[in-house]
Amino acid sequence: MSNDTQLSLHVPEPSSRPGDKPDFSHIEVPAAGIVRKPNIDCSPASIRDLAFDMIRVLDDKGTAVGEWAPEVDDAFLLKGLQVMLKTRLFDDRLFMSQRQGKTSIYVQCRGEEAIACAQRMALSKGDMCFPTYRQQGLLIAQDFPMVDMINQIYSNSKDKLAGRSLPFFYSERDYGFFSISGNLGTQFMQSVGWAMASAIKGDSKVASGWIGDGSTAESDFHAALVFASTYKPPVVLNVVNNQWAISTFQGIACGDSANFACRGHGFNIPSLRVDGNDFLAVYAVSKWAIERARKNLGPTLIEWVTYRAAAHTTSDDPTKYRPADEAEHWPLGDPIERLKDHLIVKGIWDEEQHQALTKQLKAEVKAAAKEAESYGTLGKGQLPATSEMFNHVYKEMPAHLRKQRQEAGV
Amino acid sequence: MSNDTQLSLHVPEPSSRPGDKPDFSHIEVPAAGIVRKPNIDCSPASIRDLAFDMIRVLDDKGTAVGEWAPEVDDAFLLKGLQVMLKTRLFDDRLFMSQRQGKTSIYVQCRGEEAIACAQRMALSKGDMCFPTYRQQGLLIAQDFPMVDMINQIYSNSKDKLAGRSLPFFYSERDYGFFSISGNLGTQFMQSVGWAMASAIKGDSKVASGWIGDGSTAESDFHAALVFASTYKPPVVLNVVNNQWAISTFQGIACGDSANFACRGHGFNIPSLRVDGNDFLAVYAVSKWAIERARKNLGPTLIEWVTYRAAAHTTSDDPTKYRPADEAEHWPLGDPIERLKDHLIVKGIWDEEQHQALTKQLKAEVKAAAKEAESYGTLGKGQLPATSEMFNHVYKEMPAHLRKQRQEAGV
Amino acid sequence: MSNREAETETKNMNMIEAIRDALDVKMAQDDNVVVFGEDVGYFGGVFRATEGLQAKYGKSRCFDAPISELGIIGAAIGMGAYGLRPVPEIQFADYILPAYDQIASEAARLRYRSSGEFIAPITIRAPTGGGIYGGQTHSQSPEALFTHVAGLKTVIPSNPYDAKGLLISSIEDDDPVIFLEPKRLYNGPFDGHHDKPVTPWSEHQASEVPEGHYTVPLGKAAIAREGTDVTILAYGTMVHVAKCAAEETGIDAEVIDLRTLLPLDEETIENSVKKTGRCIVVHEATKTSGFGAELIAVVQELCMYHLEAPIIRVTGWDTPYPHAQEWDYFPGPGRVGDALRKVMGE
Amino acid sequence: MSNREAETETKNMNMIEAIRDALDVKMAQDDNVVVFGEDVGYFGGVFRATEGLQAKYGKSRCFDAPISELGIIGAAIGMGAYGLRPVPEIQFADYILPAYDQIASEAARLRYRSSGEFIAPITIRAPTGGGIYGGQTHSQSPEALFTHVAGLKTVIPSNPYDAKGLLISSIEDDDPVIFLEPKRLYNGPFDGHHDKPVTPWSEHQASEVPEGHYTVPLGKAAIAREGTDVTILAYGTMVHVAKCAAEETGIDAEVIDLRTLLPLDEETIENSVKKTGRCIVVHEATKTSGFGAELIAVVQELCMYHLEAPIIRVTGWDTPYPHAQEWDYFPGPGRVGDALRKVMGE
Ligand SMILES: Cc1ncc(C[n+]2csc(CCOP(=O)(O)OP(=O)(O)O)c2C)c(N)n1
Ligand SMILES: Cc1ncc(C[n+]2csc(CCOP(=O)(O)OP(=O)(O)O)c2C)c(N)n1
Ligand SMILES: [Mg+2]
Ligand SMILES: [Mg+2]
Repeated sequence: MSNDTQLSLHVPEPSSRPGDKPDFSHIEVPAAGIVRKPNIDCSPASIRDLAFDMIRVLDDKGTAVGEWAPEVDDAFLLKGLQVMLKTRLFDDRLFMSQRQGKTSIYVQCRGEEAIACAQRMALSKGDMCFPTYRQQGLLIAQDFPMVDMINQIYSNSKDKLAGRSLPFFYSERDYGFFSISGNLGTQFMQSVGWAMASAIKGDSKVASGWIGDGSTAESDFHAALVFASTYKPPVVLNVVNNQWAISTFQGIACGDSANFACRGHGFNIPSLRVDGNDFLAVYAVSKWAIERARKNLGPTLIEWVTYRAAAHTTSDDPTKYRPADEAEHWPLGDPIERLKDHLIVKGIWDEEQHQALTKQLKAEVKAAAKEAESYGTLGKGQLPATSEMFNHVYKEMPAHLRKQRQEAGV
Repeated sequence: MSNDTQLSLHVPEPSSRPGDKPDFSHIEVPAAGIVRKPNIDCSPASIRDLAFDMIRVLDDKGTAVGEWAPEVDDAFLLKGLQVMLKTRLFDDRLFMSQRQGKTSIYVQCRGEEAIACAQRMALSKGDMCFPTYRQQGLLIAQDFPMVDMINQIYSNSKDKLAGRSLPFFYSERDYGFFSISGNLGTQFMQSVGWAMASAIKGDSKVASGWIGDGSTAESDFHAALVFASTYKPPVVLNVVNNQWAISTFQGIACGDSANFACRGHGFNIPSLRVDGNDFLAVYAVSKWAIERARKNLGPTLIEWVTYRAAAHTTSDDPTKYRPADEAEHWPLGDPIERLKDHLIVKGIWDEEQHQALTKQLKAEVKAAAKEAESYGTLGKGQLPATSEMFNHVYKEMPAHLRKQRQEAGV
Repeated sequence: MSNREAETETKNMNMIEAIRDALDVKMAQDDNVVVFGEDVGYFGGVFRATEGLQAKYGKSRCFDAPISELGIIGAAIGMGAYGLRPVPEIQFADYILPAYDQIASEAARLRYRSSGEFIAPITIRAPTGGGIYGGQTHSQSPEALFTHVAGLKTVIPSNPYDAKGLLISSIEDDDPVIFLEPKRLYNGPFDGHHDKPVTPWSEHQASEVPEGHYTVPLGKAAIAREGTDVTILAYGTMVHVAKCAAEETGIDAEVIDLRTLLPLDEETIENSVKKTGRCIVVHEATKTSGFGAELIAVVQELCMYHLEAPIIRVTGWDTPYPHAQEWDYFPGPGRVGDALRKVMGE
Repeated sequence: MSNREAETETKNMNMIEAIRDALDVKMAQDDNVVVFGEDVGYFGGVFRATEGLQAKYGKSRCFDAPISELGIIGAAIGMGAYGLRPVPEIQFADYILPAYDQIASEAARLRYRSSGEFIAPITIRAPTGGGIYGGQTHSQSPEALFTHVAGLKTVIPSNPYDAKGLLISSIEDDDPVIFLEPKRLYNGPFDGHHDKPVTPWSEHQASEVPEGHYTVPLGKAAIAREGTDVTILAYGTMVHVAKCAAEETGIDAEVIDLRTLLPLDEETIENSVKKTGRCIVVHEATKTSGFGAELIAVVQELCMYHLEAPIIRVTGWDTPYPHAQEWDYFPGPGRVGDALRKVMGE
């Protein structure tokens, strides 16, 4: 071993840090429309290349091009724009509310609106999503009452979860929205279990699992792929690669040369990599995967390439670890702007209408926030009962807990 | 959703069950020598096909063919044969010992001897293996004193582990053999940590991690690949696919169409699939991976295709879940027979010598077993002190444990 | 103590048979009940608890799982949220730890997090305890890791009758239940005398198990032996060890078989200790922060003024479970007897 | 109590600064000490405990890890076996559970399994406890899950001086140490009065932290407040709450800051309880099977005949940690005061 190389630890680094010029040259952006659309019953091996490509539908001019361009009507497109915009305005408002002390923490999904909104629009009633904390679009896309979301965020007297849960940890069974957990990744495996149940019962319902780029390192991600590849249940496995996990860039989770879509290759699961800021691409690919699932053809893994344009949460200051202007250099643009451009190109939308819609939605959000505020905010005004703390630990409260509740005097 | 398919759960099944005719038609056996040997600094992407191939050196006639055929001298080959044979005879003996009540449990590696023996012969002193319970060959290939192994298996008065550990859970630091844990998979991740340490210290030592096909489903397997792909430490990641995990066939761990080598593709880790019953292939591929590691080129994942010819452990009866004669139909033959044939074809070995060697090794094993027996067997004869139970829980025994030892009166 | 639906035929069963029968009864009755785990499908489990169930109910209701305890429990949670009643098996309780996060952070809190909108009505079966020369990784008793987690119930039967009745109750319960089966009891009421042949279950009255459906309620202890001198709190294998120690010492101990550790039957404990004035606690798990600590805390809270001597714990030592020294580690009738004498002031 | 090497200069530090300083001292002294975890590299950790260390010691001694707690601890065990002294950070103690198997089955038993041939000299740092509106997943106190595991040591400091000295001791210890940092104390000696501004550490004498190397030994409790009426056993944040309750009730409680839960300083506990004759136990974790149960068991074993009243536990309720009801869950000075009055018979 005399003439051995001296070993050294390789620690991947992002392309730029505060003070540097943002650099996304490592992200290749192929032209829209060039990636082929395989049949839903294709063999995973036959589409391995699609994990290294990037499916895109909207080109730079705002036109929808290529085989993946979905057939959708104008109303659908307008709806897509509306719910994405609403999601963003909702986030803006709640971010402010947190700053004003109305809640303890808030998480925005700025820049990622297309993914949750378009996938939800591709799902059917009865399907179940297992989201992370950054998929509020799944509710908003269904016109879920914003006031109920805000009641939960404010932990107020009308919070359905009675203040027990962290803000934005919604649970909405009737809207196919599984209870959010703060523990990263766990719900990804659960989505596979839910899909297995649907298959066991001979049902036709599909599960949709969600996980972030950083969280793919968690064990649950692996377990999900193992079970999905073995039992082939009807599940869509979504990896939202927004480039960052708090201060840690995506290269720490995936090494600096692989990507997240190709994780599926080790499991013979069809795997696609998609422009996550392209509403039409998200919708089309989601449709494809959901149809596969519904036809008993099994799971699909999808990496949505996007960018977390805001801070990780209201507790985070991203200028500490990435260039302050990085978002502006993100090569896939902004999902709302891109769909808006498409609508304008199609001649069914204009700036004026957009301003009007923005104004209207802002007013809706504001009204919801005001109403929620009237039911209380965190620790102020009307609050959920203290005794609620003891409820729902078990179906029936056992004796020891009753004693404790008594001791607490509530 | 009216005309939906009714979903159903896909549960993979092995090709044959007790009563059926054994069927290995799903295992394609390519001709020896046809798979190319890439440079050690090749890009993982450039050798993706090698995960679906099977590297083989020894052909049906016993000749070593192709680019992977290693340059080794006769003494080396004879040594290889000797240690594999010794491993098998050791197993035979200890299996009997267990039946005679000299220990509680024993695990054979019958049919898999080539993998541990040849890889150990490719490693250097100072390198560290993180084995499972089925790599006794790692010790025997280094002429580790068998009597010490048996002392441990018998939990007798000379057991270095003083009866604390299960039989065959050796720990031999000086022989690069990490303490075995009964918890599947955990040591795979630890091997990556050890390799990271070697890299952090600018050392030149390599780690070798081991895991079974069934255990790749465990979380530790994923963590190991994540950390290995991120930090690129000097580690060889061995998956021993012996087709079975107790009663569960390998298809439950990998789905019925993927394999274990290709798990590396999701991580951009060079991944090879190899005939694990071919001593020369195991040696050559191990060398290649070890050299890569030592040259700071990072991890390699290897799937060794083999067959667990014996029961899972002495507690297991495989005729309950697979055809009793399945082993005889295993298409990759027996590793000892194949190397023996090669030596005979080379003209450096014959049946007579083989008989003589067998006899001699049997005698050595017997002598070691007899000697060990004189130091006691499980619960009989000389035993490790009862008080040993309290040792090595901590570096220094804390007060509460001293009190307990006192209470135990030992 | 039992809720038998009617006077039914009984059948002599050992503990494994009783458990298998419980699964069979529930699978027949409710097609939302599914059973899976490592080697539980075709083979029927390494302890044979699920033997025959795949053949009877099909591969999508009883099947082999990949070796991922995390995945097994995570899948069960998802299935439970869908509406099934999964009964996953963990091959040995020692191997439940890779699933600990899914159990403690997820199953236990799902109802709380969602105001009961999603629940985890799962029963996790796992063989527990030592006495089979299983060493560090096939002998542990992790119950205290579960009793500390709000939202879980923890059950440990000590005989075939209870095993079946408690397992049926657990499966029917809408909350997640950790169902630990003392593997040393599978084949007989082992009393700790490892050097003597174990009595078969057939000679024990609790092996007369009713056919069909019946339940033993969760949260209710049983008095395994009435006595007046001292109360022994025990569960699982230790119930038999404690009874044996009482017989051997001639100390008239009342042996309480807790059966469910959480929710704990404080009433039965309180009544007994107030009657006897003395208490010892026996378990196989390591001592420090074991469930015995909780029992002592409860007893001193409820009965402090009735106690005539400090409560003594007889437990596994605070070491990993050793292989060769198994019977020095195992809290057998000798050690329990010593504690009895000590607490009696003898 | 401390082993300071010589009379050195002190510096005023809050708890995070003291922890960072301990890491800095050890990294400078021993290049086998490496620090890693989620966001600990460039950014310096979400609580900033590792700020500046990557710049100072380089990327191979302080680096970001993938979000795999299992991987982080598994890697640390491998590194420890190689000969390093890893100090991994788990971002919140709530998130340590995915690594529980590597900790309890592997790190804790490696020495035992190998007769000391391989060891796991790792110190796992994790912020613990509630009081920051962190809800179910940023508030938990999992210490009892570790004190039950033979082979682990568990440490919880309550002030900057101890935090630095105990962390240095932990890093130098050859056994695996779970080092839980009460996050509510990072910026001040929080006494439970959440509605009042917290006193900064600079006004507390334990914020005078010696520069350079010193140790506070593991396994030794401290008397945080001397008193004669009743003993309060506490650790972490609860030390300050307990002192506050003593002041507010006027009951002359002796507050013992355990500092190390395992090995436990039974001597200090015994002496105090024998002196006062009464005892209460306070912790933030859920009650059942919490570390308080073990403390009661130990006290009743050692001091039963000196006790004039049952020991009372003041703890988090047996529910998940709620968000909005945080201050009803948190065992504040009011509840501790009630318990003091009760145990005094008032
Ligand atoms: C098990 C666990 N470990 C750590 C954390 C702390 N944490 C919260 S969010 C986060 C980053 C997640 O990044 P990613 O998965 O990329 O999702 P994103 O926030 O970008 O949407 C971390 C480390 C956690 N919540 N759970
Ligand atoms: C964490 C864990 N789960 C389950 C087991 C029980 N178990 C022991 S060996 C085994 C099968 C392992 O199969 P494989 O990984 O293919 O290795 P092989 O035995 O074939 O060498 C199982 C399930 C265990 N030891 N550890
Ligand atoms: Mg991210
Ligand atoms: Mg195998």
